[in-house]
Amino acid sequence: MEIWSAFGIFVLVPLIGALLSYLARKYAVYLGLIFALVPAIALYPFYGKEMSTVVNIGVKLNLAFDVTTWFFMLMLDTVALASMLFATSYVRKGEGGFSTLMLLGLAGANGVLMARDFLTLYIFWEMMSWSAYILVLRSSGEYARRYMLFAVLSAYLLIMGIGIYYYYTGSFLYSAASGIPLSGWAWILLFLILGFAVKMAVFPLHVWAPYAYRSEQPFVAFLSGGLSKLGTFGIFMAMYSIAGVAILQGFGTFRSISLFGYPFAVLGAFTAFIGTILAIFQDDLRKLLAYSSIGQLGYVMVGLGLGTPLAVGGALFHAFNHAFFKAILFLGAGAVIYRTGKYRISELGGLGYRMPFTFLFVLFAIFALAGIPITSGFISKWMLYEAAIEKKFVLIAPLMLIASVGAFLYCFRILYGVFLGQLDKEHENVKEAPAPMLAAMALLMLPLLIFAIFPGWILKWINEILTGANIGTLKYDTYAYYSSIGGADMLVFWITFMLLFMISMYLFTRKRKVTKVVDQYDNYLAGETPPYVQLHAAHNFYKPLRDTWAPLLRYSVDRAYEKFVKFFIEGFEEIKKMYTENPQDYAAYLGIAFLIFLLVGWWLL
Amino acid sequence: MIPYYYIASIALIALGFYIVIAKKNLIKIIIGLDMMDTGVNLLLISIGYVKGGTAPIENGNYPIYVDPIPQALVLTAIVIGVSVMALALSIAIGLYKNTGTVEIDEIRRLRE
Amino acid sequence: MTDWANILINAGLTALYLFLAICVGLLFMGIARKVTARIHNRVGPPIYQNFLDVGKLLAKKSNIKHNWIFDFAPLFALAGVLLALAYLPMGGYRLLSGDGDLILLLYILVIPALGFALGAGASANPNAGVGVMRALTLMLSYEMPFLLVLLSLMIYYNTASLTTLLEKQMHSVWAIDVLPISALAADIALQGMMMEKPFDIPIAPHEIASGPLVEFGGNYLGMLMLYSAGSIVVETSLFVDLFLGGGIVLNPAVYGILAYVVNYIVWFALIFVVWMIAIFINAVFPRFRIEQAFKFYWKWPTLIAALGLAQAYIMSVILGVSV
Amino acid sequence: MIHPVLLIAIPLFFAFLLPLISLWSKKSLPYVTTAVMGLNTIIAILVFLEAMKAPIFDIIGGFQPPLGIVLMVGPLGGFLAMIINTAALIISIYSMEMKKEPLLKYYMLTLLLLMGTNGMVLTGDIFNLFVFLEVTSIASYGLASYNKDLKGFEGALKYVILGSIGSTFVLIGIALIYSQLRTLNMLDIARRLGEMDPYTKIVAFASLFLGFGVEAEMFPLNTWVPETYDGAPHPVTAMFSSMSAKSGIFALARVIFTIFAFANYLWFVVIMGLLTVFFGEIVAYVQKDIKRMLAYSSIGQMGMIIMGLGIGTTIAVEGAFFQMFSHAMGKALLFIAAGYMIYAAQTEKMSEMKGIGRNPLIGIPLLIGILSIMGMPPFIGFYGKFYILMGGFSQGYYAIIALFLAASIVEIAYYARFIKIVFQPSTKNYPAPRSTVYVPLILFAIIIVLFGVYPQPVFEVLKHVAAFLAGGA
Repeated sequence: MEIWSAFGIFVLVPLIGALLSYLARKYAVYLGLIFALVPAIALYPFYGKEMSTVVNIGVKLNLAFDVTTWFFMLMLDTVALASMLFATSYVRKGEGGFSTLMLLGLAGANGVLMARDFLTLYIFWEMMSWSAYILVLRSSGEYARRYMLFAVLSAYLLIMGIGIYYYYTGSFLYSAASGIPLSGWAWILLFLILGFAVKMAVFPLHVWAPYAYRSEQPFVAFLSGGLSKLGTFGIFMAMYSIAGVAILQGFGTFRSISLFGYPFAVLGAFTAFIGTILAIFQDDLRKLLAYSSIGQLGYVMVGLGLGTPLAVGGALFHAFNHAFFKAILFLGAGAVIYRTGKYRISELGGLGYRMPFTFLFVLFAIFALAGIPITSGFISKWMLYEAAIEKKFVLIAPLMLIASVGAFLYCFRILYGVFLGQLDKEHENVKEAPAPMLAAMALLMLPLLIFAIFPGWILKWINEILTGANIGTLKYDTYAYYSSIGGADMLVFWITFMLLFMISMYLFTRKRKVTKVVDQYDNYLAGETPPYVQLHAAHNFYKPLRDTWAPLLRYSVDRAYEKFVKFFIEGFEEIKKMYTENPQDYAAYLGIAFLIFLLVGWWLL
Repeated sequence: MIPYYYIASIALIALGFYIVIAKKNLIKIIIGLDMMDTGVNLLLISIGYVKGGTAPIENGNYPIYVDPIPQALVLTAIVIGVSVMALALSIAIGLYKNTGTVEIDEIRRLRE
Repeated sequence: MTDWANILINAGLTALYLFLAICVGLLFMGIARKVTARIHNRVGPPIYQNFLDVGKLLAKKSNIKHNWIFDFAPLFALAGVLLALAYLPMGGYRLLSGDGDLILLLYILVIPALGFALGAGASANPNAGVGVMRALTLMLSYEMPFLLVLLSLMIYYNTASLTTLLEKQMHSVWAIDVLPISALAADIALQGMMMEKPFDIPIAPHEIASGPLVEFGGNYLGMLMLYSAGSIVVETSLFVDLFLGGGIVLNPAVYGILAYVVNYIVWFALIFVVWMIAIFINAVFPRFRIEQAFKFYWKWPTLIAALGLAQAYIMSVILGVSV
Repeated sequence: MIHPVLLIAIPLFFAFLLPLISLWSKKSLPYVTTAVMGLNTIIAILVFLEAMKAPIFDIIGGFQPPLGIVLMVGPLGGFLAMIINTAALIISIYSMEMKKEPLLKYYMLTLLLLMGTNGMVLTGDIFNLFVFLEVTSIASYGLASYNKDLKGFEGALKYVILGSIGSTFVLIGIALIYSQLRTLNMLDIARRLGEMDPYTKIVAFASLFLGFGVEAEMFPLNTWVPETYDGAPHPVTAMFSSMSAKSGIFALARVIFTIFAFANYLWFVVIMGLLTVFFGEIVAYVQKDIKRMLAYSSIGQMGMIIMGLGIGTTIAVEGAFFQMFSHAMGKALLFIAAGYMIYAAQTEKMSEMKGIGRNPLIGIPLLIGILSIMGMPPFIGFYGKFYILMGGFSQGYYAIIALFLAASIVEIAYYARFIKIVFQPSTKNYPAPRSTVYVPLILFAIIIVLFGVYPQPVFEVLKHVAAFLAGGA
C-alpha cells in the first residue's frame, strides 16, 4: 500500500495538478506551485524506504522506490519546485500551459525514476520528452523541432536497446536480465547509454541543447537542472543496476576499469572540454549556460564511465550539484531577462548594483560551477579528478582539469558582462527581481552550502546507492572525504578560511573611516572626462582567444548535422520523383509489383 | 499443366493491362480496364466449365452440368464491372470538361 | 586537553609561518626591483622599499569607494592567498597540507584570483575588464602545461597529497632529478603564473594602465600588495615543493627542531633561486601579446609537459617504478 | 442475439431511403445520416460485445456454409467494425460542414462507403469480400471526385485505374482458389489449402495480396493515395484513411492469416511494410501541401501496420491492430483539422498557415493527434508502435527495425515542422472554428487520450489475436 502512496504522490499528484492547472487557468501558476510542492516535501519521509508494486493499466507498470530513486527525486523535485516558484512571477498570469506541462514533465520524470521495467520507463520517458517539447515550442518552433528530433533519437536508441533486451529475455523487467550473452549486452548497453546520453547532451549528441535552453528560463532551469539528470539516472541504472559490475568487468578491464565504460569516460571528458571551450565564446547568456551545461554533464559521464566507487559517487554528486547550481544560473538569467528583456551579455552590465541578491545567488552558483571549495561543487569535481588520477588516466584527467580552468573563463564572462562593469544608462532604474524569484534561488542555494560543510551527509546517501549496486564503498566522514591518493577536510578548510577572512577584514577595515562612494563613471580614464560613453568592455570578451581558436571553431558539429540533413533532403527530393503523378506509371508499378510477388513466392516455394 | 482456356483469359488480361500502361488516350485506357475485367470474367466462367455439361438446371435429366457458382459470380462481376466503367467514364467526362482533352499527358501538362 | 593545546600551538605556528611568508614575499618584491634595476643599469629602490610602501598604503584611508562588490577584491584576495599559503608546506613544515591535497590547493589558488577579478570588474573601468580577460586567458594558457606537470607528478608518486609527495622526495631523490622534463615545463608555466615578463600581459602598465589594478588605491592597494607578496611565495614555494623536495634536507623525525630551522633556510634559498630565475627572464624579455602567449603555452611547454607526462607514465605504469 | 448483417443492411437501406427523405426535407439529410451512423455504432458495439464471447457466424440466405454466404465476426472483426463505425459517426458530424451540392448523393455515397467497409470487415466469404471491396471502391470513386474540380477528377482517375486493376487481381485470385477448392468460405479454404497446387496457390496469393494491397496502401500500390486524398472533400479524406484503409488492411490480414498461413512468406510482407513506411515518410517530408503530407504520412502508418502483420508474432500483430485503431482515430482527427485549416487559410500550402493552431479548440486536439501519430505515450499511437517494434525484435529483425526507426525520425521531423508553422505567432486572423469542426476534433482527442491512459479494454480485445493468428475468425 505504501508504494501506492509513493506512486500517488510522485506521479499521480503532478498529473492531477497538470489537469487542474489547465482547467483553472486563472490560478494555474499557484496550482502548479502547490502541486510541485507536494512531492518535493513528501519526499523526506520516504527516505530509506524500499517498496515495489505493479500497476495494471492494460500494460503492467512495474514500479519501485529505493534510495537511488529517492536521491534523484530529491534533485528533480526540488528543482521543479524552485522553477515553479520562480515561474509564479515569470509566467504571465492566467496562462495554463506552463504549469500543466511542467507538472506533466515532473510526473514523467518521477515515473522514469520509479520505473522498474523498460515499458514503464519508455512511457514516462516519452511523456517527459514531449511535455518538454511543447514547453520549448512555447518560445520557438524551430528550437522545439531540434529538441524533438533529438528527443526522439534518444527514444529510438532506447527502443533499440530495449528491443534487443526483449529479444534475449522476452521480458521488459529490469530484473529479468539473465542469460544474455556478452555481445548482446554490448549492444543493449551501447544503445541504452547513447539514448540516455542524448538527454545529457553528450558530444556529439549535444546540438539540441543550445537551442532548447533558449526557451523560458524557469522551464530551462528544470530542463537543464532536472530533466537532464534522468540521463544520468538512466545510464547509472543501465550500467550498474541492470547489467551490473560483473558484466561490465566481463568485457575485459583496463586498469580495473571496464573496457566498455572507458570509451564513454573518454567521450565524457571530451564533452567537458568541447562544451567549455564553446561556452567561452558565447555572447548569448542562455547559450553560454547551455554549453556550460553540456560541459558539466560531460564530467558526470566520465564518472559513470569509469565505474570505480569514487568515480560513480563523484558522478552522482556532480549531477546533484549541477542540478542545483545550473538551475540557479538559469533562474538568475531568467531574472535578468525578466527585468531587462535582454539576454546578450554585451548589452547588459552593472546589474549587480541594482539586483544585489540575484547577483549573490548567481555568484554562489558560479562558485559551485567553477568548483571553488566554499561550495559542494568542488567536492564532486575533486572526486572525479581523483578517480581519474588514481587510475592514472592521462587522457581523461588533463581534459577534465583544463575544462575546469576554461570554466573560470566563462564564469567570469557572466559575472563581468552581466553583473559587474558599467551599468548602462538604460538600466539605471532596473529593480531587484521579485521575491518569489529570489526565494527560488535561495532555496536552491541551500544544499550547495550545506553539503560543502557537511559532505558526509550526502556521501552517506551516495554510499548507500553504491553499495546497493555492488560498486563498492566510499571513504568519508562527516566533514572529510578521501581517495586512495589524497583527501580533504572541509572542517579545517572552513575554520581556516573564516579565520583568515576575518584577519583580512580586520586589516582592511582598520583604517577605513570616511569613504566617499563615487559614481561608477568617476574612473581613471587617462585624464579625460567624457560626459557619458559606453565603456562596458564585454563585447566579444575573449576576442584574442577566439582568434586563436578560430581555425578550429570552423568545424562545427551543428553544421555537420545540417549538411547531413541537407544531403538527405536532396535524396528525398529524388525519391519523390518516383511519384510521377501519371496513372500509367502507377499501373506499371502495379504490374512490376505483381511480378515481384510472383517471383518471391516462387522462390520461397 | 495450365489448361488452355487459361491462356486466352491471361492474354486478354495482359492485353488490357498493356493498353492501360501504353495508350495515352483516357478512353482507351478505360477500354483497357474493361478488357482486363472481361478477361477475368472469362477465367471465372471457364473454371466452372465441365466437359459436356449443360446449364445447371436440376430436373434430373442432365446428370452432368457446369458449376453454377462461377456463373453467379460472373454475373455479379459483370454488374460491378459495368458500374466501375460507368464511373470511370464519368470521371473521364469530368476531366474533359475541366481540361478540354482526354490525353493523359496533356491533362498533366495543363495542371502544371 | 592536549588536543586543544596542539591545535593552538599549530595555529600559532601557522600564523607565524604565514606572517613570515608575507614578509618574505615583500622582501622578494624589493629584491626583484633592485635586481631588475641593476640589470637595466639603474640604481633602483632599496630592497626594503616595499615594506615602507605597504605600511604607507595600509595607513592611508582610501578616499573613494565604488560599491560593495568592489570591496570583495582585497578581502578575498588576501584571505585566499593566506589560505593557499596555509595549505602549502613551507620548509618542510606541513601546516594544514595534511588536510587537503594538491587538487584542493589548486582550487584554493583560484579564490584570491576570483575575488580580485570580481573587485576589478566592479570598478567598471574598461581597462580592468580587459585586464581580467587577459589574466584569465593567460591562466587558461599556462594551466595546460602546468596541469600536465601536476599529473605527471601525481602519477609518478601515486599521490595527490603534498605531504606524501614531500615525504617520498625526502626518502628518495628530488623530483627534478627524476622528472627533469616536467620540471622544465613547470618552470615555464611558473613564469606565466607569476605574470612576469614576457607574460605580464594582464597588468601591462603601458597599455591598459595596470589592468585590474587600475581603480585600486590607498588601503585597497595596500591589501593587494600583501596579496601579491603572498602569491609570490605561493608560486615559488609550489615549485619548490613539487620538484625540489620542499627544501627538506634533514628529516624532522630525526633531527627535531633543528631540522625545521635548517629546512626553512634551505627552502628560503631555493625559492629565492626560483624567484631569481623568473626575475632574470623578466628583466630581459619584452612582453608577449595575449594570443601569442596562449599559442606559446599550448605549443612548446605543453609539448614538453606531455613528454614529461609520458616519461612519468612509462616509468610508473609500464616499468612499474613505485616510489 | 443481434445480427451483424444489420451493420450492412441499415446503411444500405438508408442510402436508398435518402432520396425519399430529401423529397420531404433536404435539410434533414445530414441529421438522418448521422443518426444512421449512430445507430450503426450502437449495433457495432453490441455485435462487438457479442463477438468477444464467441465468434459470430451469421448465415445469410439459409444456405449452410461452406456453400452459403456467411458473416464471420470474430472479436477483432467486431473491434474493427466498431472503430470504423465510430469514426464514421464522428466524421459525419464534420460532414455537416459540407455545403456543396448535390448533398443527397454525398450522403448516399457515405452510407454506401460505410456499408462497404463494414461488409469487408465482417464477411467470411471471399467473393463477398470482393463485392464489398467493389462497393467501397465505387462509393470512394464517387466521393473522391465529388468536388468536380480538376484535382478531384485526377485523384479519382488514378484511384479508378489502380483500384480496378487491383480488384481485377482480387478476382483472379478468387477464381484460382475456386478452381482448385470449389469453395469460397474463408475458413473452409484455409482448412483445405493443402490440397491446392502450390504454383496456383502462389499466384492466387500474389493476386490477392496485390489486390488488397492497393486498398491497404501498400508500396508500390499506394501511388493513388496522395492525389485522391488531396482531391477529395475533407470529410471524405478522413473517411478514406480511417475507414476504407482499415477495411483494406483487415482484408489483407485475413488473406495473410486466415486464408493463407504462409509462414515463410512473412518476411517479404515485412519488407513490403518497411518499404511502404520508408517511401511514405520520405516523400511526406518534401510535401508542401498539408493534405498531401498527411496522405503520405498515412501511407507510412499503414506500412507500419503491414510490417506488424508481417512480423506475425502475437505481440506484433497485437501492435498492428492497436495501430489500426490509433491510426483510424488520429488520422481522422488530423484530416478534419487539415480541412479546417485549408478552409481558414484558404490555401493548402502549409507555409501559409502560420499561427492557425493558436486557437486552443484546434491546437490542442491537433497536438494530441500529432503526438499520437508520432507514437508518444500516453496516447494510443504509442502502444501499437511499441508492440510492433518489440514483436520485430523478438523475431530478430534488428536491421529492419533500425531502418524503420530512421524513417520514423523523418516523420517526426516533418510533423515538428508542421507544428512549428502552425503554432508560431502570427498576426493573421482566422475564422473561428464552428462546432461541427471542433466537436469531432475533441471527440477524437478524448478517445485518443482515454484509451492511451487506460488501454486495458483494447488489450482485452487484443488477447484474441493469438486465436486470429492460428487461423480463427
